[in-house]
Amino acid sequence: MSELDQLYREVILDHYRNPRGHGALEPHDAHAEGQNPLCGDEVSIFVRFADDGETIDEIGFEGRGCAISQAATSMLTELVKGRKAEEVAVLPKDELLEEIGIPLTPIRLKCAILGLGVLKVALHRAKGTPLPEEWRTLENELRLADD
Amino acid sequence: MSELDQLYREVILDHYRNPRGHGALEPHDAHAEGQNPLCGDEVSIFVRFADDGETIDEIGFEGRGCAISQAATSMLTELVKGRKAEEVAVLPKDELLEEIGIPLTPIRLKCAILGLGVLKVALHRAKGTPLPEEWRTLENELRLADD
Amino acid sequence: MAVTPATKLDARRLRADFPVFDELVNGKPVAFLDSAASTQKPRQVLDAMREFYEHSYANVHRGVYTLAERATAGYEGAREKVRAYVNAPSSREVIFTRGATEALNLVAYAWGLDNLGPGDVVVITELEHHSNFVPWQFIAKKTGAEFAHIPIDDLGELQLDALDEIATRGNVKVVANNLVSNTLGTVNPVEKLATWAHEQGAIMVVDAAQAAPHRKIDVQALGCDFLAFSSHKLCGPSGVGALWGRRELLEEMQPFNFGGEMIRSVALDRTSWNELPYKFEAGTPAIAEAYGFGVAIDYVSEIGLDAIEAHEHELVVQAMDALAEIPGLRIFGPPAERRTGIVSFELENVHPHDVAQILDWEGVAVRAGHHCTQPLMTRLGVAATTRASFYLYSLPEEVDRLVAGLLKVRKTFA
Amino acid sequence: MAVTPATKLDARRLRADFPVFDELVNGKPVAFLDSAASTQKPRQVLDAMREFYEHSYANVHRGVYTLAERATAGYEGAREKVRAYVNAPSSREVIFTRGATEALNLVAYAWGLDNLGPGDVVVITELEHHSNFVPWQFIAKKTGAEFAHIPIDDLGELQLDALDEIATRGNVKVVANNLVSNTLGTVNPVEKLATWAHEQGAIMVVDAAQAAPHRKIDVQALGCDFLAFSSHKLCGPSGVGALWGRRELLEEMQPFNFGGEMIRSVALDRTSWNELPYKFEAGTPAIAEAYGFGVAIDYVSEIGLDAIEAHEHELVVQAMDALAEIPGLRIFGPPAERRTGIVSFELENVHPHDVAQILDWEGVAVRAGHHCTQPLMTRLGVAATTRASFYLYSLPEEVDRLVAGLLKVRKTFA
Ligand SMILES: Cc1ncc(COP(=O)(O)O)c(C=O)c1O
Ligand SMILES: Cc1ncc(COP(=O)(O)O)c(C=O)c1O
Repeated sequence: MSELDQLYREVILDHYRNPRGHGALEPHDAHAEGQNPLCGDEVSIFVRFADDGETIDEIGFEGRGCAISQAATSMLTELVKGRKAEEVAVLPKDELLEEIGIPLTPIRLKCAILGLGVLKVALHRAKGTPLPEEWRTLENELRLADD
Repeated sequence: MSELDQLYREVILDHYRNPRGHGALEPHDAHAEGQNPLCGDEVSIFVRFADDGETIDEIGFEGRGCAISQAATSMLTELVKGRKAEEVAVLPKDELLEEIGIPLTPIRLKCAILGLGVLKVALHRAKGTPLPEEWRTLENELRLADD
Repeated sequence: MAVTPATKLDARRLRADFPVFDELVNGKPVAFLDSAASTQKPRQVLDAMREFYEHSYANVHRGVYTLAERATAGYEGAREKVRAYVNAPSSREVIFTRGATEALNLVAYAWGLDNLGPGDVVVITELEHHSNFVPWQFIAKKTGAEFAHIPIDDLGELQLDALDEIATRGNVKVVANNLVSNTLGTVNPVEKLATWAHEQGAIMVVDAAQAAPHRKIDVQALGCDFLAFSSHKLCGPSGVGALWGRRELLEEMQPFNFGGEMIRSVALDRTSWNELPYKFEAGTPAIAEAYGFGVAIDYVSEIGLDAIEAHEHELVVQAMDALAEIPGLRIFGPPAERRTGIVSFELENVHPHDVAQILDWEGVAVRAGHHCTQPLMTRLGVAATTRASFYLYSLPEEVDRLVAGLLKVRKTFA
Repeated sequence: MAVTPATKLDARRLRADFPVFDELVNGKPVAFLDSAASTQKPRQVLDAMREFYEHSYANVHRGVYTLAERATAGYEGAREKVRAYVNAPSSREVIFTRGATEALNLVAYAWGLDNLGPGDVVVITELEHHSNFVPWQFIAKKTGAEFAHIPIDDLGELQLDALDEIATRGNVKVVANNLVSNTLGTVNPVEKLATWAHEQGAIMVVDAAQAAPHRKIDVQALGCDFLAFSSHKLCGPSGVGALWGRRELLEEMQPFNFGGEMIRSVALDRTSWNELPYKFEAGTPAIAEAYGFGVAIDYVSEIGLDAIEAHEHELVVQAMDALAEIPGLRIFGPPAERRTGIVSFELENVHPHDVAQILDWEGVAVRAGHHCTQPLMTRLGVAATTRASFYLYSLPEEVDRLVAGLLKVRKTFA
């Protein structure tokens, strides 16, 4: 599996070591935290909107945990910056998984989508819209709603 | 298995249909009752000693249940009549089982030895001696001690 | 039953799947008429479990490595199969247990201990299996709730007239009933009971141990709140079964067993629970057995539950007709139209254990006893019955052998 | 360990018994170093279970016919094997459960609910597995008893000095401890604790899940009152385990689960319990699994527990020596002399799940996580560790592959 290995090193490790958008944003327009009890991964995400109140102008995160969870959250910040909150709130997880690019077993999948789940909770909370069913399940598993 | 079948019919059924020593004895010198919860078999045994206070002079039983339990108890009364209480109190169960003569699976074995267990309890009680360990276990299983 | 299955099952062909039928018992091929106690297992299930142990076995959950991922996928795949089998809304509502008994205890403890008290009424029926009777009797006593039963009539059918009176005794909080009686084969009016239970504000607990292997189950159509059944009565391995429960109820409940996998976090002073269904699956589960259970569900589903039901119905009609001809034989329970493939009977002046013993010498395996339904035995006025029960692999000539055997018993004891 | 086994085991030869070792994971033969979570199964066990299902399967107890007799004999034969394996006085004291977890819950519920109350103290240790921790925490809370723990030192060894203080807190009623820690491999001083427990008038509950597969167990020599372990960690099938309990205690206890087989008589108003051990085995048990458990006990016993212990000791010495050379790697727990074949460690700056993931790509299966010992993790100041664990089939070159894999992990994350 040396290709996979390669990818792990190159894509994931780069983001793991040099997370983009690292750090809390104060003040912020949207915020949420989440944990993956399995790995003990923790992610906290902060969003600031542009003047239109819709576009994600700045996004920052803090966290700790396995390389997958932290790297995926870092990649996520790149993926969503400049996009509309409405659009990101329903972003299919496959879009992020494609970006990550390595095959993930169900157990590691949860690490990978932790950040996305937290971001969705943050956006839906800020907009007062309900989290879609699929993520409500994850909300429980990943403790997305815990503050 | 037609030999077994034969035996079932001949030995067991004869005792089942025409139980020897059937009926309660009043007055009596020793008495006990027992049940086999498995088949719902019930046996109640009464003993009268000869003048020496040792020899089983008369023995009677009442009961209901499967053919094995009732026939075995009937055979038992024939086996022990005229013998000393002391001796019968330690009678090995194999002696009775030989008499019965058909192979018994563990589950039917309990039917077969119910009467013997009840008789032992009656004799030990009358003599004030403790029931041997092996039978104490059965005492529980077969509810020998219930009055 | 007005069921016309798409495809009739071919029991003779299916038997080839069951290695046990090559077995001779007392020199005769075994006529296994005790499937209500536990069924035999097809090669498909045994092969799949073996495969699983040889290529995909490890402890489930939390394992990052390949074997653990495979094992987890197999185990969770089985959960999805159980969900589909009973048409549950979500596989998170499916909990693996040792069997129906543990499933029912789980509900009695984890729901009952916190929701019952003096003034409340727990309602069971006179024909419950001990597994859906004694746990409720215990929890009712422990919590001070009243323990009431729905009586049956002489054919073994529930007397629903009694419900009004029962409702006057307090707050009815639980109604527990088997969908099919393991002793009489009666198909019970669970939908009606569920409606009544909900009118009372009670939960409806269904013991489907004898139903799930033999007829289509739809928990949503039944309208129940919990439903329990076992793998071993459904061509699957022993040691596993399932509880389905309504999510809202499961989420409110405390866990039953405590240990590995069912917690979210443990500290010396405080512990919080994992999400459903793991909250209720403490410790290493019956991993390969759950997997085998799933394969058994596939096996049975492929044959088709309508076909199984129709096949058993034919056999029970044949059996009841033939048994009715035997002098001194009394059949318990309702007519064939209102029962599954189960017939309990007594033969005048012969103890059921003697019946079963002599039948065994003829290679016919039936069960004798109270079938874990002592209150029902009391109601029927007997200590025990002899019971024959059928499954997808049962043949008409096995019924003939049963009848011939019984005639021999009669002759022996004449 | 000064054990000189009569015959040294030949792991390479034994591996031929385990079909899974023919398996390639990610193109490489699997180095299965997660036996503490669950072991692989030898052909002997799988063959025997298959045989059992094909020739001797039926529901156990009460059945009069031949298949039921065979099944019962197989099931009860396994009980006797468990008895002999732990040197229990009587097989009536051996109860089959789903595993160690259920066994410990049984004691916590069935003994604890009736014997604990305010003023009483339940004592566990800081290195308990959740299965011997959370049930006691729950029952202590439910009954108002105090929940106290014996702390450990930095090497993970119990600080028995704390006992005096604990004794001042109330009536010590239960002491519960694992004989071997599943995270650290520590062999705990259970005999001493049992003596102390009895001085306090308490019962001693031993979790032998990690001990029974790896070293000789003698419940009489340990002086304990209850002992629990699982089949699946001992070359046997999943879904079954055993509880041994002292007869006097078991006899006084109420049952835990209720249902078929565990009752003597049931009536609408009153129910009485069956004798030991059936009182505690409600419902259809894990029949074929218990039988397979017995065969696994035979398998392990024939190899010899002294030989197994010595073999694992060699591997753990090799592993600890090699791991100590890896920069940034920290091993938890006591020196090899005071542990079984388990090594937990952390690698600086690399999350254990990433370690396990990369090792899996090398075909090395290890476990990463809290190993169901969160209080211990808290004490060690980590969220998770990586754990390698050995069994009778483990090879020195698998330790080499672990070490090579870890060097690769370090390079990847450098
Ligand atoms: C020390 C210890 N106790 C208890 C258990 C629980 O065993 P099981 O999951 O088989 O019930 C385990 C295994 O996970 C263990 O390692
Ligand atoms: C109606 C009914 N309920 C419950 C059970 C208990 O099932 P198990 O013994 O598999 O737990 C049975 C089977 O014995 C049954 O027939």
